[in-house]
Amino acid sequence: MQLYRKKRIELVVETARAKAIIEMIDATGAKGYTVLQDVSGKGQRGIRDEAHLTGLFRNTMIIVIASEEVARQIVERSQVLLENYAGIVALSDVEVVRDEHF
Amino acid sequence: MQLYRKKRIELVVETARAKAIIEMIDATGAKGYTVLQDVSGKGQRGIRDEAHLTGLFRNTMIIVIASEEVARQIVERSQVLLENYAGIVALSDVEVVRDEHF
Amino acid sequence: MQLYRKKRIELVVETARAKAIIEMIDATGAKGYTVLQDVSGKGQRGIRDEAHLTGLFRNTMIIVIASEEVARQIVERSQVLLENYAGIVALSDVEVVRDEHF
Amino acid sequence: MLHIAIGNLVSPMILFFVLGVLSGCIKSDLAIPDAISKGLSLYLMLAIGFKGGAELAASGAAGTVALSLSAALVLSFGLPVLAYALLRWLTSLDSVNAAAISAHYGSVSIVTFVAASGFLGDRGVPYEGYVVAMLAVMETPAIVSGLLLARMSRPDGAGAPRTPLLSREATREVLLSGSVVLIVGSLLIGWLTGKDGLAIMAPVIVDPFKAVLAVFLLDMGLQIGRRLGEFKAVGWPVVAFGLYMPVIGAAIGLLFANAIGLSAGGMTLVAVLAASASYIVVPAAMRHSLPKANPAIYVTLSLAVTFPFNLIVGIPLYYKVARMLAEMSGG
Amino acid sequence: MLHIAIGNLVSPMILFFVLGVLSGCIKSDLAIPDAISKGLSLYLMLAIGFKGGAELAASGAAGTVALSLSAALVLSFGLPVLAYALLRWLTSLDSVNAAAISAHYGSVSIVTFVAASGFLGDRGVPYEGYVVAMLAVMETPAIVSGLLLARMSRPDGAGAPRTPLLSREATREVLLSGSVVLIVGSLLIGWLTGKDGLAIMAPVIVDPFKAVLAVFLLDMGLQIGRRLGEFKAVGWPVVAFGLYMPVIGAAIGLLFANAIGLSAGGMTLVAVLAASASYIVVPAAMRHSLPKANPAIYVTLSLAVTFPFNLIVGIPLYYKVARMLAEMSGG
Amino acid sequence: MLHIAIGNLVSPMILFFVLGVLSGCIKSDLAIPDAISKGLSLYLMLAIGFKGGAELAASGAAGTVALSLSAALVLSFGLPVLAYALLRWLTSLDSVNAAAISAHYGSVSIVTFVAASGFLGDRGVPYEGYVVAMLAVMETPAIVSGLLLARMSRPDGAGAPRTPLLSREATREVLLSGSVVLIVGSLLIGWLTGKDGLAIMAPVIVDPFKAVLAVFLLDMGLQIGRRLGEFKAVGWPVVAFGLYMPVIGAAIGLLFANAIGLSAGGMTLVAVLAASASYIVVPAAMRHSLPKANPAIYVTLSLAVTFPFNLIVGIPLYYKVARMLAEMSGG
Ligand SMILES: Nc1ncnc2c1ncn2[C@@H]1O[C@H](COP(=O)(O)O)[C@@H](O)[C@H]1O
Ligand SMILES: Nc1ncnc2c1ncn2[C@@H]1O[C@H](COP(=O)(O)O)[C@@H](O)[C@H]1O
Ligand SMILES: Nc1ncnc2c1ncn2[C@@H]1O[C@H](COP(=O)(O)O)[C@@H](O)[C@H]1O
Ligand code: NA
Ligand code: NA
Ligand code: NA
Repeated sequence: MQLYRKKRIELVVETARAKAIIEMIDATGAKGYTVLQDVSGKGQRGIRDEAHLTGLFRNTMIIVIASEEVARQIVERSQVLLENYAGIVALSDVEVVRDEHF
Repeated sequence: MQLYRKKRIELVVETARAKAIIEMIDATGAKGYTVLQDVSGKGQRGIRDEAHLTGLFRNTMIIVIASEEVARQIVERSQVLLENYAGIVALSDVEVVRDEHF
Repeated sequence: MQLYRKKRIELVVETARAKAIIEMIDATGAKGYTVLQDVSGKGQRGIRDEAHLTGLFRNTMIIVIASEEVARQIVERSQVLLENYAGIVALSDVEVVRDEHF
Repeated sequence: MLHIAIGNLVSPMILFFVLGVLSGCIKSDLAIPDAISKGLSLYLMLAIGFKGGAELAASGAAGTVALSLSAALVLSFGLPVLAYALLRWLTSLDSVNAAAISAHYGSVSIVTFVAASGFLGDRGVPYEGYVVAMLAVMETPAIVSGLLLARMSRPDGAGAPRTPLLSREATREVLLSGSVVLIVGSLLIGWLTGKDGLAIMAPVIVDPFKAVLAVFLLDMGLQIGRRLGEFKAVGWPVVAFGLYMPVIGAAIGLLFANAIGLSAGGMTLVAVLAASASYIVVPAAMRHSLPKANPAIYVTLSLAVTFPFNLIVGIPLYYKVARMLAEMSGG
Repeated sequence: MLHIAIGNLVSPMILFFVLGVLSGCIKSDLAIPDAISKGLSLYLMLAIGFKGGAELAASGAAGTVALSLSAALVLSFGLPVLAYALLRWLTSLDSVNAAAISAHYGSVSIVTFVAASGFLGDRGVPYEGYVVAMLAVMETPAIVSGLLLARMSRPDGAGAPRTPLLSREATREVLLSGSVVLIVGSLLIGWLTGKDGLAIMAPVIVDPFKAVLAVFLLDMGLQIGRRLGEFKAVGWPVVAFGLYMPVIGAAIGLLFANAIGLSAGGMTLVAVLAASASYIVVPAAMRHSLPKANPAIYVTLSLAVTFPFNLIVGIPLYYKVARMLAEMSGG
Repeated sequence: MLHIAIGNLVSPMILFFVLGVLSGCIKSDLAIPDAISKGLSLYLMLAIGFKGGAELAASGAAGTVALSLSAALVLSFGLPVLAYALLRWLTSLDSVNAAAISAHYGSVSIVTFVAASGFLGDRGVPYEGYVVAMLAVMETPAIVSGLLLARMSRPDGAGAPRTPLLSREATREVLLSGSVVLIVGSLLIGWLTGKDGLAIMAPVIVDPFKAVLAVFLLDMGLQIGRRLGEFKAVGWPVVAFGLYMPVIGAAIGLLFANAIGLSAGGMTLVAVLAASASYIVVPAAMRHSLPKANPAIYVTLSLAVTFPFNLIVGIPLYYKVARMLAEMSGG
């Protein structure tokens, strides 16, 4: 079974910014992404959880598996989009079977 | 503290197929798994989210930490089970403390 | 774009123990963490899912990205906290952009 | 006729449905939480089942019950065959997709039924309580028909090793699916506890019933509105099928119901059962057993074409015809 | 007696519970969303608290209130000691598991209480509003008893450094647990706003009360049905305890309530409080403070054995005896 | 006055709110599931919209409707300017934060409005149905004012390339936000279906309305109680603004409403619209369009300061003054 090396990008961003991030991911040519709504956490901007009345203090997690090239672009462009917003980005190595999916 | 090298398999599959995948994971002898219900995303089969009335367009994320041997089996068998179904599989390296859990 | 190498710690613990684990993570000096409520799964302590009436059989997933040093502490201290409780811990490598966040 | 259709149109139920479709279309972020939506759907099943059972207890089990349930069985098994023939003849769908769709039309849409019962209730038209049992009976047999049609048309069907039509597990899942269990269970409980039981349950399942239905229809509208873009993937000949098939189904349903001797209300509901297409139980079964069929087609057709058609045009139309039939029989 | 038991059995409440258990057993996918289930549970607490408070306001606080609350305290502290002794004597459980279980039986099951109040309501039997306050009082003291029993029986208990029985944080969590706060708060609000308040709240907390309870019992049945397989892990001697302990508890509760001079309705409810076992507050506390005890045992026992027993057999039985006692006192 | 305030205080609505705040403060784990909470919020919008529409249909559209809606527009556009001036003058907030906050006060809090309508309902005070339309009109114009204020005050505003105030997408989101669509849609449906529609919806949207509101206020209290710690981040001069700004807004609202010739009930509600601050639509818009403003400040101010103030002190106060004004005009 042939495995292909890809990058996995994990973003945790404030929900208000998730849409812009996802549009950016699409624009880089990534072939897919996975979204986990309603994640809570803590970071530089303090504790963030589901204060649902406003929804402003929620996080969304987005996972993208992509080629190194695309991954690098996503990481870079996310920095601009996350200025003034809560969010982190982490990159790691993964292997996948069907190259054409990523 | 002794750490053991294992494989982490991350699957995002259409919810209709999650049960079959989990049974397969059990059958490979994996000692455990973690399931995240109601994940949304985009891939080859378009945008998938919680159109709850039918539930057909939802994804489930499954994470397994296992030995290289078992991991390889899970990846292989998942390919068969995911024919005709939405789903991706990615493999990565992790280290764990208690060898007997995995 | 400068990337920094960090450790990613992924814990799946029984929800009754999540609070103690998070306090421990804060105490190690980790700069943040992400929490996914209501994760189900299977492990040494059998199948665990959202039998909501009691809530005792639920899992919570916690993700921390931190320096190797802090990560090692989190893994070690988690072992003590998880004695008698359901839970697993896995460590992996990630790269991040903004060093100061982690 | 037009009068009834307009009377139907300005009910809060229909208008909230329209509001939902419009909001979905214009991509408003109006959305009803998943858990609430699921809860409302369970509520409707429980309420319709319980009320059917209580009515059955009040009326005394008639001799026509067995006949009606047999008719339900025949309709559910038979309608897919007709649907399949029409699809293969009038559209370019392959056999697997045609079979998958056909199964939906032998089964039923619970919400359409509920809306029709609300429509009758508004007009004070009584109906036989055991029609609810027909609803429960019709949910699943169509699945077997659909799978048989898919197998028979498979080119390699002859020589291949015989695998079971429905795996044992798939059968379990279909027979024990939540909606079947809840409707049948509530029907039994309503029948067992009768008038006293209804008195206890009424503040929840009778008085607010139509308003809850209106809210649920808002939600269905929202979901349909958001999926309207998928029409293109379906193709016009198939969309047309989603409009004429319910009328054909209703006509057959009316004939059956009239032959059995149901009231105008009962005939209307049987017509609705025959006309409507499943959008929960059957899609799930098809995804398991006919994975090559495209779910975007059968879900869109059932939910975004046939459901609104029945809700807005079908129900008053079938009622109109049922009344005519009843007058003819009665006269 | 049999008459009452059957009357109790054919109520929608019990039948929906049975439907739930059966559906759970046969692994139907019928499931009520978590959020709805949690919402219904909050509803029952709010409703029972508010109605208790409003009744208290209507009746005027009697002199027996203080006595009743003291009795509640004694029961909650004392019953675990009895339970522990029985468990150690008649089962082979170790001291930690026995202590953990015993704490459950000193505390109460809110839904059992709610079902009993519905049972009385059906029969037009009045009860003292402050029994609801007894419910609130009994929720947590048993936890302290259970932990004391666990500590006293620990072999190394003598020489070890004295750690606090309940960590400060665990104490907070127990005292401020949602159900305690909601019941006490609603009781106070019901008491403060009295008749006017009740008029405002009635369309939500009075009229639909029993129907909502029926739906909640369906949900509890589903959850219990799914866990029936865990009986094996529990063992028959322990299952037996889950059946005789409530009867013993009820007997003691009836004696207390009779001594205080409560009505037949009030006595029935106190019996139910003493007979029932906690399945939310105490399990959570035990998981924190006695992590070595096996949650599968105490949750299964409380939820899948004692709860159904009280619901189906216990409530009519305790009521029967309470009436006899009331007649004896009254005569 | 004091009498009314106390009468207001001992209503279940206010007391459940207080219970929520206290539970939140003491960190009880009492929590209403997110989905339920969202569902209740949609319920309140649907109910208030529908009832407003039905009342409008009953009363016949008056000539003052257009005038009222224009007044709503003026208030929503204008109040932020006043708020901004006060903030810049009396607090040390920078222009971006001041602009963001000001937008909240031109918009409205739906729950405050709903609570005020409940307050009037309790006292049998009628109000003009189209005030609900004013609510819908006032939700979003304030956003434009707030963004204009932020831009005008930007030091680099002059030379910088002109970007649109609101991106096309942000405009869409604001105009099609769920609450606007649901209120306007329900208003229209209520108006179209009138008395018949109301009869269908009443068991859900009329009878239980105030009790549901009480539960929702419990939930809001819980959320506010948990955030009280964030007061420190806000600073006292800004907290003070959250207290005097509603009074100023209400005064202006009363003047407008009196000039238009509304009844005492209508005037009270317009005062509440002017006095209240948005905590859903505007915060979301500000987070998108003024990302440099600190959400902890504007959310805390709107939700934890102005909302409780209006709920407990404001509503009875504005009503008192509205009655005086009505008597003066009437006399
Ligand atoms: N070191 C970390 N490890 C894991 N998750 C983090 C970390 N830092 C931040 N996060 C997540 O990212 C969100 C935004 O982070 P921040 O921008 O630092 O406030 C937080 O609410 C957390 O959910
Ligand atoms: N490149 C990707 N990165 C992350 N998740 C993906 C990716 N491709 C697909 N997925 C997830 O896997 C699901 C099924 O993918 P597919 O079979 O390609 O439609 C999608 O709905 C996504 O949730
Ligand atoms: N090998 C594994 N791979 C992924 N998740 C696991 C694994 N083992 C355990 N888990 C998760 O960790 C939880 C607690 O594990 P345990 O303590 O082994 O019962 C389980 O309920 C699973 O959610
Ligand atoms: Na049909
Ligand atoms: Na007890
Ligand atoms: Na305002």
